[in-house]
Amino acid sequence: MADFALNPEMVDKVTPRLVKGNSTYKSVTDDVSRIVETKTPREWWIAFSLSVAVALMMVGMLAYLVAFGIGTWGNNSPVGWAWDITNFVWWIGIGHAGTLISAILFLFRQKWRTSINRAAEAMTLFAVAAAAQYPLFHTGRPWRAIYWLFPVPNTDLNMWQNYRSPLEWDVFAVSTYGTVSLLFWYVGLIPDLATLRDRASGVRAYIYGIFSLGWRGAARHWRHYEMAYMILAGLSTPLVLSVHTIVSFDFAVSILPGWHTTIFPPYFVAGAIFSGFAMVITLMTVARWALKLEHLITIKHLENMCKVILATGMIVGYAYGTEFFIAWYSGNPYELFTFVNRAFGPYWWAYWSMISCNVLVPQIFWFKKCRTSVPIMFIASIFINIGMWFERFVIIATSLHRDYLPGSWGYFKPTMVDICTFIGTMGLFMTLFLLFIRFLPVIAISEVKGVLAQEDQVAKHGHGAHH
Amino acid sequence: MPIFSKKHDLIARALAAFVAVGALSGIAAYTYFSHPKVIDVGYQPKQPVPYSHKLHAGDLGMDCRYCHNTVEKAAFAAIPPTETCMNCHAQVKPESPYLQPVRDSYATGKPVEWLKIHQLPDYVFFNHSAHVTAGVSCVSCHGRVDQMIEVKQVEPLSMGWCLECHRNPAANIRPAELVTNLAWQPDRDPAEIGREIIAQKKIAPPVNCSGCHR
Amino acid sequence: MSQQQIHGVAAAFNSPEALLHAAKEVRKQGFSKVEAYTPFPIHGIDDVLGIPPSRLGYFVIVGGLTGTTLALLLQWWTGAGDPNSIPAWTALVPYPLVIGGKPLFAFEPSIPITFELTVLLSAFTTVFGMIGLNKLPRFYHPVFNFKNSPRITDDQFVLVIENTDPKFDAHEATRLFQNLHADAVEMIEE
Amino acid sequence: MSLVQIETKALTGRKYWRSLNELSGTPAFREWMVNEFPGGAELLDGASRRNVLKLMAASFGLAGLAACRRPEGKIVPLSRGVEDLIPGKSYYYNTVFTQGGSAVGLTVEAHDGRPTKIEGNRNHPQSLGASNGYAQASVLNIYDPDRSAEVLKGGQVSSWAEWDQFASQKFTAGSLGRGAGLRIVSESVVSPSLSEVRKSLLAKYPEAKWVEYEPFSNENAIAGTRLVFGQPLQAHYHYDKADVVLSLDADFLGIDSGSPLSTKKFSKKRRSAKPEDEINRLYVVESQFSVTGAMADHRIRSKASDIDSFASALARELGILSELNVLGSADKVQKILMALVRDLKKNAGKSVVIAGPRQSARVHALALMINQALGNIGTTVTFTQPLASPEAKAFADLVGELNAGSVDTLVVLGSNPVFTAPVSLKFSDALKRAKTVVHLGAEKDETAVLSSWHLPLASYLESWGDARSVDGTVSIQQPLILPLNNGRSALELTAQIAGYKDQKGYEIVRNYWTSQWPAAEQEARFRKALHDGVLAGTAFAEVKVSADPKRVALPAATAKSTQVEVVFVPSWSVYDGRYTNNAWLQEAPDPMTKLVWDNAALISKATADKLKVVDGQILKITVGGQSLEIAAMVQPGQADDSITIAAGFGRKQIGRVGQGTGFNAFEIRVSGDAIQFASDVSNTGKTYQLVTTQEFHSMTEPKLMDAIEPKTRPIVREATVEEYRHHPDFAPHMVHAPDDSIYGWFDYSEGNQWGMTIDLNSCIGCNACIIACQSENNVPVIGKEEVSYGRSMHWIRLDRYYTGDAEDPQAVIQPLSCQQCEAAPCESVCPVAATTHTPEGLNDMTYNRCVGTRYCANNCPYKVRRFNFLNYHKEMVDIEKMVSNPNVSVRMRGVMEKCTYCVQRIQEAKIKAKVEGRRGELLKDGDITTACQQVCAADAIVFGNINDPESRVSQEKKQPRNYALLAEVNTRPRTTYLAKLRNPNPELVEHHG
Repeated sequence: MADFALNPEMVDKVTPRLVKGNSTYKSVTDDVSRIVETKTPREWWIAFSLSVAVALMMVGMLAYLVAFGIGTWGNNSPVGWAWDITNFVWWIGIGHAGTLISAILFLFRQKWRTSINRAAEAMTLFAVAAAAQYPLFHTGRPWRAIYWLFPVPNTDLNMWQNYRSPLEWDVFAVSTYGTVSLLFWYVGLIPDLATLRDRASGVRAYIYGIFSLGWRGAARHWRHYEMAYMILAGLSTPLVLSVHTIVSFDFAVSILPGWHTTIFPPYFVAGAIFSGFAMVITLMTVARWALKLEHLITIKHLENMCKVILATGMIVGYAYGTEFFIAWYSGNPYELFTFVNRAFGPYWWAYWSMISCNVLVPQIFWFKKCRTSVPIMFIASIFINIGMWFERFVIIATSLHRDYLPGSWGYFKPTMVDICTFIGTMGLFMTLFLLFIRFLPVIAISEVKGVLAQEDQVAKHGHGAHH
Repeated sequence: MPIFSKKHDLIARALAAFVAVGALSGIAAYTYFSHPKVIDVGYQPKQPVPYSHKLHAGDLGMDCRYCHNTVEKAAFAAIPPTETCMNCHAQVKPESPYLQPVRDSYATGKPVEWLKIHQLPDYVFFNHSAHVTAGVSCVSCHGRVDQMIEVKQVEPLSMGWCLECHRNPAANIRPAELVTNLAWQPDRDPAEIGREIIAQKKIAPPVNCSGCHR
Repeated sequence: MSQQQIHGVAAAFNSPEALLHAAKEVRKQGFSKVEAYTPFPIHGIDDVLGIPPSRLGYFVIVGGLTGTTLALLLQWWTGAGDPNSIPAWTALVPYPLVIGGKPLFAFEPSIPITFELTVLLSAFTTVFGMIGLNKLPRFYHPVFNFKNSPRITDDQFVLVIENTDPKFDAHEATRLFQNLHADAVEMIEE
Repeated sequence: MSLVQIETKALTGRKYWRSLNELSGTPAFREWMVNEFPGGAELLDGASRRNVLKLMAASFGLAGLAACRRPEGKIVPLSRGVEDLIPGKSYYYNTVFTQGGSAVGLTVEAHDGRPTKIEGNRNHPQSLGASNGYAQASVLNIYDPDRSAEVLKGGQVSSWAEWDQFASQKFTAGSLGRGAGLRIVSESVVSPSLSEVRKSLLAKYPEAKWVEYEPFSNENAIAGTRLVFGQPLQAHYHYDKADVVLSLDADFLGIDSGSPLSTKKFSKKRRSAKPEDEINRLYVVESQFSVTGAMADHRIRSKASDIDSFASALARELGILSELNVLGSADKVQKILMALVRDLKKNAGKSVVIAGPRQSARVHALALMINQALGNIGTTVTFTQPLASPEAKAFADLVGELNAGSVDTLVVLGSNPVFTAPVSLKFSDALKRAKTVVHLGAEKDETAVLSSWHLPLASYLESWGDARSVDGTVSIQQPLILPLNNGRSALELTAQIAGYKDQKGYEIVRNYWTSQWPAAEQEARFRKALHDGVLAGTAFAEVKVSADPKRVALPAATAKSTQVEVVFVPSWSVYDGRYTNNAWLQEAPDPMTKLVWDNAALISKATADKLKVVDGQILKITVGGQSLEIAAMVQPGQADDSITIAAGFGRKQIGRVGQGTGFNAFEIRVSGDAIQFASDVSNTGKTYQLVTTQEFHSMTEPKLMDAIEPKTRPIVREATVEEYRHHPDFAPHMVHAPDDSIYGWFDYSEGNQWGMTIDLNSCIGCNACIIACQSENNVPVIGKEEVSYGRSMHWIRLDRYYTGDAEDPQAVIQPLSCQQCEAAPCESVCPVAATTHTPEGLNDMTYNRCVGTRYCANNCPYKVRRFNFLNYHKEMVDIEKMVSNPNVSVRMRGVMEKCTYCVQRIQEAKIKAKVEGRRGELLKDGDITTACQQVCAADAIVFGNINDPESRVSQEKKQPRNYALLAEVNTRPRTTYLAKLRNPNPELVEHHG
């Protein structure tokens, strides 16, 4: 192989370089650190103020909710869950792409992940933070739920949790997921925090210094570090699959027609990846432009994500079809009615919004032109985000509003509090994300350098030249 | 020059240890101090009348049921009307200044406002008659009231504490006629006596939720 | 500067290849207490410096199994344990309650939480194990005295022959690094 | 006898809200809040805001440890003890409840001096232990914070002393002479002691007149007996002896029955213990869909004004009338008529034909003659002397006298004629011509505001009295509490006016009765009367009559009208307006329309199409020059060109609860007739929000897709008697129930095991169980707006489904409360174990553990769990809280609640058994009755120990038509249903294939 000493241009044609331009180690460090080190731009302040305002609206709405009760939302009997759990599942789903990119693609040695994994992991965390509002605040008495849901040893009550309940599984799954994602993200950040520390002075140096734990890049440290990173990736992979599986158990374990189905775990996981990648695209297309990181987050990265969206979108579409087929094929009349009712009942608009956004829109990614056009993929990703929200709403509300006994059927309409709380969670998410891009390296500097080193080797010695 | 000196490392470690120890002891303290055993046990408010249970129930040997007469019949162990006090105190110490509120109450018809010591939450439905007829003595929950000048709470009255006995009642079961004998000391193991009575009376305390919460 | 106050001799290189080359040379000279400081993990450096593979995995297995055991114990004990078998002060008195006509404990519904706790404890062991094995946090380290050390996290690849090496000789080490065309060579204080 | 006086002033301070619209503060902001945040506007209420702060402090604030100690509580014993009174224990007293001239004996439960729960008196012949919704809810009335509590003189606050002063001058021979200017208007007088006092009053003022007035009376029925038998009589129908019953517009199981007795008797004959049993057959001819119509085996939808023709045709076919059949051409009706004739003839002497109170005297006479012809008189139809006979004419005469200016003093006792009087009489104008108008009433109502004196009326639970039920049986009305509103009874006021020898209610009643007894027995007999709740031997003797049809002079039949008729009926919820401020009744959905907090103009689909009106649009109905704008509602089964309006809504002078509910039917009730004709009905195009508790009304799924045929779900399972005999287990076999578990089932073979059966064949859907449950279990009232979101809180609901033809359907009703599933889906999904199972098979709901995830409700296939979306109890006025049952936790916001088979009653019975030394023994039937079971006149609900093979519930569960609802979901419910049976006339059964 060494005979085919290829020049860099040739390499670029065969496998497009993941780091564009004349990047050096130094320039990678500079490009990424510069975002944090330069004076805060006015645009950031505007965006941040707006996000904080929206996040504060969420805080206000939640305070109002806690003060007066779930009745301030539109939930009713029979629709006991509505926007609350819809939003929860939606946000948790969005979180999945981050873990997927950082863990699964890491295990598959997909080097293209390095430019986006940091931001995607951050997105996971912030999405989980937004999602986590709901399991707590959707309860009628959150001030009790906050500690009665966890197995705290207690002598005054002698009470424990019911470990048969999927909601209790959820408590464990979501808190584990949040914790492990945070750890994973933090471990990845340590060397880069050290980079920022070494470039900073004064208080900033102390702060970055404390959080980088005194990282000094010793070979003996890298050895444990790489092992830890790989184990975390290995743990996160089944974890991320389990989280949405368990979220889907909230429905699948119930006896409600439309919920009680074995297809839910894979269907939910695929949907989560689908929506997560859509959100990564939404954020990254904006971020790479705003932060001038086009040479690090390249079209190649975006195109790969579009391919993942196309694939998972088709899995999701297939699941929609299977659900309908099984409802008919099973001969369960309640099940069949539920599905016919989804498509043609009072919530038909939600169902067809879901189908259009989730099944039809991703089909454009069959075309390379669409996969490589930033505006097109941005708009498509927004549609997919909307479609996936509708998917959860369709599953939750349409199954609940007409179940077994027609005498108990009802209809759900959201209130302003529902709507404002949801918008508020977006504010929370954006606030955290803006803080992230302002104070932390948005790209995994040391990892990109690792890739750069390998590409340099390729450039110097040709494919497979080293070793 | 390095950002942190050797001294910093020491400070950091000391700080970490301090925070860890502080957090742990904080949790421990909170767990301890928020427990009903600590919060409620020992509650001894000042009553409007300096009534001594020790004098009446202990020294004079009055039966609990002379005043708390509904304890075998009802959920609630009645606090006696002023009338009951005056049955004796019309003759006994009729001039005592301590009894002024009692005499006032009797004369005006306005009740004496006693402070409640043994308080259960509204969602707990405790029934005295069910316990007393089973042979659970007053002393099991209220302690040696016959030795208290002013009554105080001696047991936590927490759910865990209730359940302890509901699950394993033998130690607290005695012949029903002895329930008000607070000083009862059997010549053999009380739990053994309890077990015999349990078998004979078929005592099976509920441990399911609606046993107490309705 | 006496030998005792010296941590070692540091040299900075500008590429992983140069570092690897230098490390091989240093090892060839018989130095054993050698450490490399790099902006990213360098493939092959472990072999050159004679660093054994990480033992972290074993810790994680133990941590994970602890999670599994704890989860199963928690679910079995709190739901199906005998409340009379444990004193109240432990705060661990179980409360067996009939729920949905199902058995007090069954394996099937216990799987999700068992899995989650296994992962959670594994992850904790991994991260805190890594931090512990690396003896972090350590905010001060002699290598930070090296004037090129701030660039370790940027684009410099640093090799340090430590004072504790039986063959350590500051002058010889300095000369060796200079011969290897290091960008900078410096004796660093303890 | 001990009574507890409670200071009411202190208790009425806080605000009660029915709907959030009422919470008006700064108008613009508040309006925005209400529009933008439905369900949350109480944020602005001062009291609530304080609660928020408290709550915030409690939940988020880092309160010091000292603050963790529970708040200081006080024990306030009585100063002087009350003999035999054990604090905290419930006591039961017998008394009697009167409404619209019929009296029902009751047993009232009191807690520490507060009446809290009403039950029927088992000893009373009109009750036999059951009661109805009105009686159940009447206990709430005495805690109504808006109840009149002050003497008003010319609208200004006065006092009883001032009144007494006035009365002592006014009601003297010197002032009133022979009483020529004194007129008294009262409701039907069924109280013997009041009759006695009235007698003395009329003796003192011989020229005075006493007029009894009821907006809904049985005048026509009595007029019918007068026509046929020449004397006024009260008919009694013995449905328990009748195999065939024909109702001519008589809702005798529902609104037209003053007591539970007719339901008791009817259901006795309706009950089927085994497939061979014969059950009765019910034919109903009616205009609006009544609960009686829902029970019918054959229901004929007919304009109310056309029922005369039907009755005539029937009479002709039976050879009573020689007139021509004017029934007309409707083939279906003709066919049913002929089959009915044969059926009646076949069952001569074992049938009942009953006409409804809205029908004319002629229809009543025809019905009696038919009964006579069939030989029913004396067997299934008997007579006694009538009790009271309010006559519309007497009231009209009174208005004439008022207008003539000849009335000096008008005393109105306990009714509200300004609101209920026929509008053509212009009673409110006439009233003003009397010099002095004295009104004794429970509310500051429409009559009160026009009176010179308004005096607060003491409720029947607060005052002594007595009452005769329609069969003559006398009960003593025994108070449970001193008047909370400081009111007096009609009896006492009459005694005051009459200058009667006794002035206190107790003395009047006691002396009236004891004076008739030998001195030695007086005390004992009076005590016994109080204890039993009935005075033995006071029932009227049967009057044996027989009519000669030839000598009956029937009035001419009224010609059929093509005009749209308007039928006025008393409301299921508010009766004639007396319960308009009663939140329990307002929130109980109408059994057929499921409408809450409102009435509507009920019209058929065809009529709606003709008028181009849809549900919720406002119709303008003009009758005799008077018009009313009222929301329309399409009611399946309603006769075409017939509008039914429930009266009693739309009151203007009313408390907070009733404010703005519904439309006032009395505005167009021109005369006293129940059936009138509209000169014009038009759609105004305006709309109004009508709220129902049920949105979908068929067991058949809606057709959503052409390719898929909608299925009918096996929910209420029904068969004809014939089919039942061929397939006795048709009901359980309608679905395949798996009954399988991967774990094996839990063992419930030991000890008490609670279970329930609900006989769908007996249940008439009368709502009494809903209100009994509400009263027993402290179920909150949430208001129209909250119900409109679908947050109804009733623990037991009645699902009503229509089957068959969309315009002329049959209806089935299914009571649904927690089914206490052995494999409860709700339990396994609760993360905090707040809902668990007891060893006795109860599905416990531990409110204090609940964190409110609502997962249990989502996973409940029956959707019987109720969630406190807002703090429904917190906004109750303190005095209203007195109605609460102290044995049941009041649930806070954010907590799930549901039926528990009245677990407080189960526990009470178990503790009673323990105290009595019956530990470890199984409880038997009779030890425990649930509130819904106790109130049920049809005895449709049976609760008991299913481990006791002798118990009624075990017996019922052995019936082949016993089935578990949604057994296919494998929930193993403890509540099971007995399938409904219909007994159609074999001649009319259409055989398919």
